[in-house]
Amino acid sequence: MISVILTIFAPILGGFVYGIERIVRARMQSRMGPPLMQPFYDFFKLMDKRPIMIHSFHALMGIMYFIAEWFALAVLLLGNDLLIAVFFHVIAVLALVIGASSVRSSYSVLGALRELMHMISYEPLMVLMVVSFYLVVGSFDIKDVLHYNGYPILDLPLVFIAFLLTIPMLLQKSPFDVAEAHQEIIGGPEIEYSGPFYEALYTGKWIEYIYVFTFAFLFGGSHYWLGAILVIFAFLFINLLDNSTARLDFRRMVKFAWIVLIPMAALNVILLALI
Amino acid sequence: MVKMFIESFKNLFSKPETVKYPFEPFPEPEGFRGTILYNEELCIFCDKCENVCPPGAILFEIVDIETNKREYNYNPYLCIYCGACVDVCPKADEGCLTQANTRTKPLGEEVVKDKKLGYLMNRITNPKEVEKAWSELEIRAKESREKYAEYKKQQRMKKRAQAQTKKENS
Amino acid sequence: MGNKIVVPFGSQHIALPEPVSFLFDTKNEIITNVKVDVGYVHRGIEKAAITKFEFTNVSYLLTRICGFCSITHAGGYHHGIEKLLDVEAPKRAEYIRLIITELDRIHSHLLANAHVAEVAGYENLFMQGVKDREIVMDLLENITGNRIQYDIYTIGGVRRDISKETAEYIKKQLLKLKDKVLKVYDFYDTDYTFGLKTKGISYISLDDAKKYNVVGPIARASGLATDARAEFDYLPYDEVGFEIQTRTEGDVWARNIVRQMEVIHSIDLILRAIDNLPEGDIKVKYKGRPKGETFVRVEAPRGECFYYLKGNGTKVLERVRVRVPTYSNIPILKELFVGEKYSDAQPIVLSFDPCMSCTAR
Amino acid sequence: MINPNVEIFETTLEKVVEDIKNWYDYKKYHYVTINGVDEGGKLRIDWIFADYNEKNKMYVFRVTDVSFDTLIPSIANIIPSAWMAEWELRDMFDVEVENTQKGIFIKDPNIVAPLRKDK
Amino acid sequence: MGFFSKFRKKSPWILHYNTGGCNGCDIEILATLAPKYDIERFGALNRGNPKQADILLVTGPVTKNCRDVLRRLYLEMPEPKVVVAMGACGHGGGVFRHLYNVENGVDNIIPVDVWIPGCAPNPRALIDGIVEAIKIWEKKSKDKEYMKNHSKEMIKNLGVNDD
Repeated sequence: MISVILTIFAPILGGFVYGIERIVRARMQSRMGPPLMQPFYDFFKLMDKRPIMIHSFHALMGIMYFIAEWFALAVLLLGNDLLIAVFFHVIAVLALVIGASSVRSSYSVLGALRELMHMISYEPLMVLMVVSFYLVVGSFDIKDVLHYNGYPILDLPLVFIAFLLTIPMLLQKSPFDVAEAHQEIIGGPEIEYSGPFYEALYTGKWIEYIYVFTFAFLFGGSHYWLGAILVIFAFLFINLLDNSTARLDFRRMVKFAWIVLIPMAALNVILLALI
Repeated sequence: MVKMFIESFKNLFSKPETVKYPFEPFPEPEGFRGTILYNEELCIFCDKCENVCPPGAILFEIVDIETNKREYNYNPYLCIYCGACVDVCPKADEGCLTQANTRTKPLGEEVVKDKKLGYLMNRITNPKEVEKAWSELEIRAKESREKYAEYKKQQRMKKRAQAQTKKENS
Repeated sequence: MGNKIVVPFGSQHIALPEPVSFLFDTKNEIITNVKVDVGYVHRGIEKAAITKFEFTNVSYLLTRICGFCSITHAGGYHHGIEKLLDVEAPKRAEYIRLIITELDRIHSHLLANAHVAEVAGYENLFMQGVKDREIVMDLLENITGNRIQYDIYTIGGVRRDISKETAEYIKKQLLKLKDKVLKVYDFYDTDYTFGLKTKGISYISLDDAKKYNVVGPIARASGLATDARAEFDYLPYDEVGFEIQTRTEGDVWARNIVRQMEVIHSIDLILRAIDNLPEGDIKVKYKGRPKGETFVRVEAPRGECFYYLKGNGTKVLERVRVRVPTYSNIPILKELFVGEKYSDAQPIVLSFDPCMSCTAR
Repeated sequence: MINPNVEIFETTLEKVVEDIKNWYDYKKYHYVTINGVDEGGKLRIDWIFADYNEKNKMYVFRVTDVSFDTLIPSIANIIPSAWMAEWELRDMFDVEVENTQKGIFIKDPNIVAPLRKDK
Repeated sequence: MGFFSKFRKKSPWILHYNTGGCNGCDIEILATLAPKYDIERFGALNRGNPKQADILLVTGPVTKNCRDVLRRLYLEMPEPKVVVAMGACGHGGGVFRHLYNVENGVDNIIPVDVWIPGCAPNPRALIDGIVEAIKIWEKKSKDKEYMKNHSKEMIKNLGVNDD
């Protein structure tokens, strides 16, 4: 029941998470920052803007991104395979990529290509993480993970660290915000969307927050307090990281993911399998 | 990276540096170069400020050629607030032209009315017309000046002619 | 990603405060060719200076060539016109001019450095850098009455005096600022990811710097010790002990470090100038009209600024020629892009601290 | 008051490139800019240089009485950064300079040679 | 859409374009983003993307080379939108009035709603201007007065016939 409510109200919850994040980010930069409700103000304003469509397919892909993102979250929360949720997330991102590369703007196309680089970097890690959950819990089902009596974080410390460093890639945060790269390609894939269509992307991001932090929550197993601590820790950590790093090149990101993060996670999985 | 990490964490729990400006007053500092205020009673119409103003934001229009009555016009939105007019004003010490310590309000929904801002700003009601009105005024002021010069010339000619006729008569 | 993609950068772009257009041909995000258009800001100031304005108030126009180096333009013009009119500003005025010029340099350098951090994706470093800059802006507002266009120069002196209390206040604030600047200097110096993004990018060798006549912090970052403050006598820099700051790395990072070093040195200069502030008048009267020609070089925050003035004995000058630092840095900037990544293009452009409104005038 | 020590080399349009080539040493001197002055129907062009080591020292190669329809030689082969000033010279005085095109600053075809007094 | 327009005043996204000013205003815009004045308190962000922006912040006297870019940016922005001209240059060209390459102010190219006086306006003035712009923006969206009230001359100037 909780998971149904959580799924339905995911955009609202995600909005609050995003609002808190904006305040936290502002405070870290010793600014005052916007009010907590700011993402919703933005939301309502964007609803009221007059839509300008490049072409219908482009707009459709924007909405598709939002729906697929929500669907991935629903799959994740409503007790299906974790692996399937990961794959639905791939579909969502792919929709974004296809939409972005269907327009002529070079920023949008560059953004789409960079988004693919993001996927190459983080998808193997996500799969590895799910596999490691299977090795610990013995099931791909979220319910089994949430009823697991042990502490998955103790079995999977390296996987957790790898996941922590993957979150900036997933949520487009510095140092790995290459696809969004506001100062380079002005938002990348989202540049050509406007008004209500941009809305879909903007809200899709909020859902992604919930999606990502759910995975962080899973590391607590059946100990929900531990999960909550991990989520808060992850939230603070990625925000601090966001505020203390410059943006790196996409080549460095892919190298970092494949040379450092994936072997690290794989090592953990191998050790787990051996013991 | 690590240093900034710690710095960010410290900042999170320290007070932000932001001033709450529109909600709390923030007075301009002493000696701020603000709006140029004009006092017609003290003015001797020397035109020095008009000649010195770099963007031409001060204009004297001669409204009555015969009595040489002049109207001071000032466009605070064109003004660059350099204070050159106040420096050059011979009556500045008495308060003919002074630079106030306050900013001019942005020109949005309505035009700010103040007698000290000269005639034009008090006549206009629609803020969108300020720029156009100023352009028109520029032409008008130039024309009035030419007319005045013409009038003066004629006056002089008349006087000379009169004097000549007087001479001839005598 | 093997296809050629043409990426425009400007004239409207969030990383650029001014209109300038770069058109990059990229392959795998590696730049293969670049086209530059610097003419967006051309307003025709040189023409206006010799037709519309009299020599007494042409400086109000010339300072508005650029907001960053407004005081330098005022300086270049007034030093020239004072030579033509044969007047000498009093010592106190010269010191006040020096103080304002250096304060202007501090705020310009702090913003330029912070902007490099911002386009490198380092938002927090931008905020930390700009936060301290407000101290300088407050000082400038207190002394001159405005934050950007100071208009403090006048022929034969300065328009406003620095009172004793203000001098004390400046001293106190600058000492406070120095600690903060040193802290930010440490960030630029030691930050790992900022180094990854900036070290080794767009390297200019000492030989290239001389060949292309690079000026300002860009030249000094390559080890070329050129500075109009040392090469030309215009303000009492010798008396306050000016030294040229150089680095030898010649990349984006070194330019930032050189600027930050100059900020610290400028603070020292101002502190010394305030300690030795001579008593006396701030203005002398002048007579006559400008006649003859003169060449002036002054140091803007971005490098050497050159003025040529020619008067013919009337109220209006005959020729005003302004050669600004970015004007002589654009040729090498154009050469630097080929072979760099597109994601490094913004830091490269911003590390030159380009001032298009100066360049096109 | 400042006293720049300016050394002026008077030369002619044919010889100026060679003169500069023989004299210029990029390690010692510093190219500043090219400056055109309209002296009543005739153009005067100054090639201005500065010294890295000597204080207040400047050098000027000066060519006077250039008519507006002669081709002005380019020094971009000797000094690679000189092209910008040459392009500007072309825009501002509407004179032909070697290897330049119109339109670095002035793109509107209605504006011709703003710094010339006769236009 | 009355419900939605209620919130619009809390999230003005800014697009900034310099049309040939002296940088002074642009420095002050950066200073307004900085911690001391922090314009994000009002929800304002510098988006740099005309398609997602609500307020077009123009600085400078509009040189002839910038004119077409400015016009295109204005047309690319979705309705309802507000144009703020910052600084003396934006109003009639300021000190650059009547120079040969200058169009004498932003209002000759695109319709301006708010003018901020000053050279350069300090961050307080900019904040005042943004607050004023938000008021007009709200009114505009309530009245749905989009581009309908543009004069025929202006519409011809912009190169559009319908909307």
